[in-house]
Amino acid sequence: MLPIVSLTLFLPLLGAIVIMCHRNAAAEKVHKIGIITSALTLLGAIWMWVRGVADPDMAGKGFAQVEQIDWMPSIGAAYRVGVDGISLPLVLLTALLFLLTLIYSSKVRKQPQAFVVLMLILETAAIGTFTALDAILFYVFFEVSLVSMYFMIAGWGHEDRQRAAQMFFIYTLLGSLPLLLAILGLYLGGETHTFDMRVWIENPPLEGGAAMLALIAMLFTFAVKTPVFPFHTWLPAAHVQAPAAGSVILAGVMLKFGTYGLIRFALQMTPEAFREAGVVVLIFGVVAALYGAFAALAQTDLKRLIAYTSVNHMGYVIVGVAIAALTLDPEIRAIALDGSVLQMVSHGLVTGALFFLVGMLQDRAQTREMDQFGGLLKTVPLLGWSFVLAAFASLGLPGLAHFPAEFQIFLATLREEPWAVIVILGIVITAGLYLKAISQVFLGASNEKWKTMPDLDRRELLTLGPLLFFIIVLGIAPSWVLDVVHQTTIALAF
Amino acid sequence: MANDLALMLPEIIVLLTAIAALVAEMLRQPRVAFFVSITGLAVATMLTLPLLGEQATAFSDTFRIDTLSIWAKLILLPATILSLLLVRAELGGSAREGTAYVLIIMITLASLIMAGAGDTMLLVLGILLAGLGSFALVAYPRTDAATEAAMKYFVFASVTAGVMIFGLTYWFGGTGSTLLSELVILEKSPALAAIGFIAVVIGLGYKAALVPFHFWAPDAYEGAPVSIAAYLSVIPKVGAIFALAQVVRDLPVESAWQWIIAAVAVLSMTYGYLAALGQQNVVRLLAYSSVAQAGYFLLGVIAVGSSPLAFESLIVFSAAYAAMNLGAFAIVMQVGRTLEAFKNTGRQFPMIGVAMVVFLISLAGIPPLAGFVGKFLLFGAAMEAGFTWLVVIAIINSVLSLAVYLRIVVPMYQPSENEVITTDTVTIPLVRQVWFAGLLLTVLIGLAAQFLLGSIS
Amino acid sequence: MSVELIWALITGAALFGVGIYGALSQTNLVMIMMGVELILAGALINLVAFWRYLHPDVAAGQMFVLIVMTVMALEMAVGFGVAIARFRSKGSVEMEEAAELKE
Amino acid sequence: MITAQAIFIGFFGVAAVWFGIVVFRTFSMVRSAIALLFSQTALGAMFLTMQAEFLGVLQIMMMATEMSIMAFFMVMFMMDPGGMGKMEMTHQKRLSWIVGLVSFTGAVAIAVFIDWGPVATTVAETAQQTEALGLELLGRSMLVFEMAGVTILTAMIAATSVAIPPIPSPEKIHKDKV
Amino acid sequence: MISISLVILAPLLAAIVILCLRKRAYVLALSSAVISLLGSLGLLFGPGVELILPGLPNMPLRLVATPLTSVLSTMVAVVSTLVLVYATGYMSQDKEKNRFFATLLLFIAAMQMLVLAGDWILLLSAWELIGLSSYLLIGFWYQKPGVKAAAMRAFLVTRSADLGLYIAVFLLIASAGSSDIAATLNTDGTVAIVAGLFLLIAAMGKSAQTPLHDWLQRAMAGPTPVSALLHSATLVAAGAILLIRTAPMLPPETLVVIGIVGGITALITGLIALGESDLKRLLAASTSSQYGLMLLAVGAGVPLAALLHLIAHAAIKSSLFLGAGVFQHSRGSTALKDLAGVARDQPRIFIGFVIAALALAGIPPLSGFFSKDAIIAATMTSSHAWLFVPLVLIGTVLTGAYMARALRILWQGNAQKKTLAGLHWMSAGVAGLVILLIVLGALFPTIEAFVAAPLPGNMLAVGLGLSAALSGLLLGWFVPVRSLMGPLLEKANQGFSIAGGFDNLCVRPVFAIAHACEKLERRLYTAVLAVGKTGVKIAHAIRSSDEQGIDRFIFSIVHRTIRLGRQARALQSGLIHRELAITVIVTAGLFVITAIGLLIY
Repeated sequence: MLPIVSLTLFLPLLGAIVIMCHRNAAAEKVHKIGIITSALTLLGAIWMWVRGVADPDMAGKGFAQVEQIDWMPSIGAAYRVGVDGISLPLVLLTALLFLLTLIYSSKVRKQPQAFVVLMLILETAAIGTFTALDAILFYVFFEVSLVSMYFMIAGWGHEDRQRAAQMFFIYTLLGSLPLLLAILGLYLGGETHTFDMRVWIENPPLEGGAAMLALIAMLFTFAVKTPVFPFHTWLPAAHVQAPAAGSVILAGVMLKFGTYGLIRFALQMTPEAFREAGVVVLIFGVVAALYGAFAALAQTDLKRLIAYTSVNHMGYVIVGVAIAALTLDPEIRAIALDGSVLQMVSHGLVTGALFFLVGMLQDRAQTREMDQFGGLLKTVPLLGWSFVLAAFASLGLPGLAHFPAEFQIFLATLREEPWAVIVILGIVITAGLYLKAISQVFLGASNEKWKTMPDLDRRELLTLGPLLFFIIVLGIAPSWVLDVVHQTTIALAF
Repeated sequence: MANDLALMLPEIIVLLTAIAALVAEMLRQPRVAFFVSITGLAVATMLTLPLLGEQATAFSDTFRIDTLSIWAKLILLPATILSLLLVRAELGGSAREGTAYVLIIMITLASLIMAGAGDTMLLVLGILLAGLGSFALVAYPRTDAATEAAMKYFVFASVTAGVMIFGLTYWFGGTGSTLLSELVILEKSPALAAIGFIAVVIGLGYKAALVPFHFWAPDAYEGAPVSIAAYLSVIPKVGAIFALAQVVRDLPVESAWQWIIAAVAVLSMTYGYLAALGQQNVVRLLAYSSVAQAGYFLLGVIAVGSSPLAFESLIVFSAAYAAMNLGAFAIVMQVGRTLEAFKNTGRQFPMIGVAMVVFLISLAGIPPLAGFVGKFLLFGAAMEAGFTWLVVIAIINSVLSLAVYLRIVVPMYQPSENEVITTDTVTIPLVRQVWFAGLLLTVLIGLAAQFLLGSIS
Repeated sequence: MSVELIWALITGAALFGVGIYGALSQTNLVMIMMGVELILAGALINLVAFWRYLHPDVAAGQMFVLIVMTVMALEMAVGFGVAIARFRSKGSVEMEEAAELKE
Repeated sequence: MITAQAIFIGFFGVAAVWFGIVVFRTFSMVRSAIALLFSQTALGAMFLTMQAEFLGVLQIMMMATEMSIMAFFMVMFMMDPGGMGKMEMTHQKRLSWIVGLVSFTGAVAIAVFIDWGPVATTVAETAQQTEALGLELLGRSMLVFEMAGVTILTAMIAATSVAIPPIPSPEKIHKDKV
Repeated sequence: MISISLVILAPLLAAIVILCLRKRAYVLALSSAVISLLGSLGLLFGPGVELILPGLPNMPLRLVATPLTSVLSTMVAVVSTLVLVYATGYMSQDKEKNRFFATLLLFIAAMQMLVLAGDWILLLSAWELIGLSSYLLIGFWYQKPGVKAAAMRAFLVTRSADLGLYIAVFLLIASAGSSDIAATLNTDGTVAIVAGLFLLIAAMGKSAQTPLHDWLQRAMAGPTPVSALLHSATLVAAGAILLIRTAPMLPPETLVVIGIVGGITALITGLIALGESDLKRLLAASTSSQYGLMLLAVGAGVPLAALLHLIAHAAIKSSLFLGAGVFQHSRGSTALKDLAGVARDQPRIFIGFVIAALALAGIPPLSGFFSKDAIIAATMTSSHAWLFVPLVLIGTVLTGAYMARALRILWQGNAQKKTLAGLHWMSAGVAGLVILLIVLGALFPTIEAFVAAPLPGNMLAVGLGLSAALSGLLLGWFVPVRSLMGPLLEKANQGFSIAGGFDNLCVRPVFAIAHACEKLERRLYTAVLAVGKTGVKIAHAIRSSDEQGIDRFIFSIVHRTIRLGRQARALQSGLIHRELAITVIVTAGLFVITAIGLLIY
């Protein structure tokens, strides 16, 4: 058996090393290497997908495609990677988004080498975070992504980037250290001292007060990362200052670390404590979803608006996970988790597309203020219609990516905690804010200033096309992803 | 006796190396002294390898050949070699440069002796020996700053050593022995054990630059040549920390020694980073950072006896610390002592930039670098010993530390107003080798920590 | 309990106290060194008293005394070395004048 | 019960402490050095009283040499060789005084309140003591002894290297020429 | 199987092909509509089919062809085909007709999906998709002033009401454990009441029932075929269709509410229509009113009556709209005062318009007569007849009145001859629909038999209905509207908006919350800081950082830490005795800690 997971995981790193070795390569060449590497990575991810998550030894339970090498056996840490139905879709998403981002960024001429190297390192870190089955390994990748993102924002961001980068860094580092504490707690709590996440999932090592403390630490970490109100303020700042590529990765991939961690760590490793605290988390999720939607409605900056809708969408995921923690009915749990995972994937696709579009708009107009635009649908129809499509996907229109996910989350919510279904108000508010944005930017009379704005070029189409395609495909036939997810979620038992 | 000598062979080789270097210096052959030193230390390192796994004592229990002392050799001897390269690069060609080599090797010997001390007298002598050499090294340039630094260093050292010796007399009174292994007797009079232990903390704390015994450190590092500062911030510190671990091994828990260690750890971590936050001088900044890092070491010391991770964490972190701190100092040597000098270096010299960033984020404890693995183990050890609150404080300080280290990183990538290439930043071959080695080790210890861990247990 | 031991220990304590006072209050490097000498003298008397009245058959006690004496002598020696170097560069060994290195 | 030994200890102890105090109360370093010498000698006498003859003699001899060296240095570094100007050589006296007093009290408390266990009344003969010390030196404490030797060597190197006048480095000479 | 997929896929594929090819839009559109129509006819005459598609885990998507759904499907197909025929002419001059046809086809596909949906998820999807396509269609001329607001309004109102559908669907799935509509129809008890009420909310939104009727009139900003298709036969119909399909499950408690809502809507929107000064807006209000009547029928417990009226109304209102569209082309406006006499420009179209208007009013033998009859009869059988019957009758009178008024205004005035492009296409469309509305009445018994549901017959109802319709027509023709409505006219022109209507009740509060959130965002941590504002130092820290909100908090922590650092550095005085003193003092602290520790052990 080829170690596909590891190959996929380290391919980008290899590409980064290759680029670093070509010290004086031209920008085009550097970008070409980057794109080829990430394309190969995507192939690897697809191969992983084809192999599937059904582990013959475990009767569909647990993780498949596990690859393991001893790392620090004396403390029970090892290099362990593998996937299950929750992580595999995210890996695929990551690989796709990175490829597209690199294609989109192929115009970057400001230190292209460093940029591509950083992107590729980030890709390895992201895939690593999703595939790691060892807590230390997970933490390592988690933090590496943080550092690379810091340099990404600080190096290629907009006006006020240093401050935003610092903010991002302090916030998320402050957030991630409690996770370390929780990991240590889990490590020391278990009978056998190991960092194997599978063991922790199989037999949650902590119980009672200790489990609750560990859970609180983890919740804090993932709440900052996701982000949940009131820990979200780094997000708009970082997004507004980050380059388009950074925003796409940040929103499309890195926000998922929070919710993925929430499922993988909080839910699977301290299920009892999570059940006790579930209502609180649920309230946080509901508040985050509504708050994000309302806050987005009040924005005038297009990028900030999209950033805030991320708070909203990730709020739904939190709600889903909380419901999965609260419920005792495996069917509801499966529905809630299916919805949450699918929501992560679709959010990656949709928000990715939206950030790309805003980036393209900003490249053309050098502004993101919505009232500066108007009637762009006439001037740049392709860009405009792409935005409309992505926006409608984002507001949860059926037939587009978010609908099946949100549907399942809401359905599970109603079945478990009917009051929490007020979160559904969010979809109306997002509808309102997107329509407002569309009508301000794209509808109405054309603004003279932008008469000569060029429409999408080939590179941009190549970036957007696949995303829009998958947005529709996922909306019409979510089952090709959901089947994979469902295999895992239905087998969860705690 | 012969067996004892065999067990202490590395130390003996180190001593002989020093003497050979001294002879070469007396013959006015500093180059020879340098090469003799390097070779001798390398040989001593080689000769340590067969000892791995040995658990013994030499000379009637006065010296311990155990995990800590063997690994002290394996870490400190190569670190000394790297320091010697730095010293050669900075002081090479000056008068009496060979003396510096001799003193450095002697200090290393003292640190090794401390790390394996099984007897309070050896502890005293180790601190003294390390101190005596250090004053001379700090005063080496003979500038006002250097002599002032040496003088302060001396005053601090002699007072703390005096207090420590005075306190240790009570241990003798209580146990009737100078051996550390006899400290178990003090179970019945924990107050006596505690008093003696505070004295030890004062003595070793000064050597390891722990708050509140650290005041000499920033001044001494600033007054001394950078290479000497690099050396002093690593080798004697690790030796002293290991000595502390040797002491607490046999100390009864009732003496509340863990409380003292915890208090000092909190003070060191917090004060070190707080004070580092406002520094403009990179050497001072690193000095304070080394104060804080010493506090982190104590997380491992506190777990001695209650967690199997204690020794492992101490060893891994000291290896990591040696690599990254020497690397960072090497880069300071190359770039300059002020933050101003660091402006834009990241853009002009990408490799130096990358290396410095790696050292600094490793010092801050960000994975997957050496500093992370070390700190992770330290945290685990302290938590297993029941000091979760201490770990929480350490973690909060880690955030603070990041702000400290970012102070260097940020200007490195900030375009300076005048994009003049500072031509005086020339690559010095020896220094480059050192930071390159440091870089390699920092990354390798992070990724292949098992090599260390596996050999430790 | 023996009066001799107590008296000797009190003497040691007094010397220690005086030494600490000296080390903290003196402005001159050499005077500080004298304070340290007194601290160590206190340690010496403690050690000898402990040896004599508690562990007369432990030769290590006497050994420790020898070591402390060595420490005293060596610290003096190097202390004077440092003092000379300082004197050469600055012309004084006053501690108050040595405050160039600070924040 | 107060024995002759106790009286002697008390007497020499008071002397040692008194001279110790005098060290910091004179205004001349030479006088300070001499006071210190007396203090240390009183200490040596105490050793003799406590039947540690070898140590006592050693103490007196070593301190005599050491203090005379110190006196030389006094002359070298003194600002006011005669001590006539009554110049102030102290600072933060109040704090130092408190700290000194507290240290003293603490140490006395330790001496008084700690249960030191049974007291030995007799000790071995001087010759046997010395023999035992010799065996200790070359037996159990061999390593300590050797370390002390190494330390002395290092101290010599260190002291010499800081004390000898700085030689301008060859580079510097070269630079000066240019 | 094939026909059921043809019905939906044909328009969908055609839409995609049109978008890709960007030419021959109307050919493709028409042919796909015909194919779709054939498909639905196939369903109508073929056996019942159920197509199961993969969907969510354990919740597959289903398309079903039951008698009810295939009748509705046929209706949609027929109306849409004729509207497309009309649109071919209507849009012949528009540059963006590709987009128009594509969107329209998308809409048709979605509508067919809604009609044929056999499970809730698909129904919900279709429901929302027609919302989207109506948004796109209403906003088709997005550069015109007012259009984007209208489109937004339409989408937002319906989407808000859709929440009702979401919740109802969740409730039904949760209680039945399946997303199959047929399976959920067995629901009863409280769930059924609650779910029924939520379904009603959804239906009210889509069918523009009071108080959510406002958007429909504004939506007239779109092209006329759009109005004809969306706001008569399809989009608005969705609400009624939803209730008709779920009628078996609705408990009496819910039915009453439905009936009352329908009745009130019929009344209020009827009055609005009567007072309206714009032809298209009049028709739109009339649509609401007619759907109110349908809801009354559902509320009375005879969904079949509603179904019949739905079908009849589809044909009638489409032809009215299409006629209005021709008038609009002719005069370049839809305001009634501009349209005075337009009947004389387009006499043939006007004849069709008159027939349709009469049908709507309920004059035999046109289809509207039969369906309205059925509704009146239905309400008379209801246990709440005392409430429902008067409402229906008033609704019928109002219908007659506003149609008569419109006809009068169109007739009285001078002709302005003008040739219109694509008139024959438009006429064809109108003609088809008029023929349909004439013959439909005859088909009703067949439909009754096909759907296999009894319809209460009542001669009294026929009499009442007829007299109401006639009196309405007479009133409308002869009595000026001002004297007819009196003080109500003013209110009607404002759309009977209560307390500022939708804008004040919903939009403003939502934005207020949004701005409050934004403000909170900025204030939140200023407040947190204020709590901890213990001294001038911290206040200074706040002042010195000019950043707002939480960032300010973070940065003020940073500042405070740096200040602490500076203080820490100040300890490092460079004077060794001071430093030693600090050491001593801290060491004393260590002793204290040790003492405490010793005491504890």
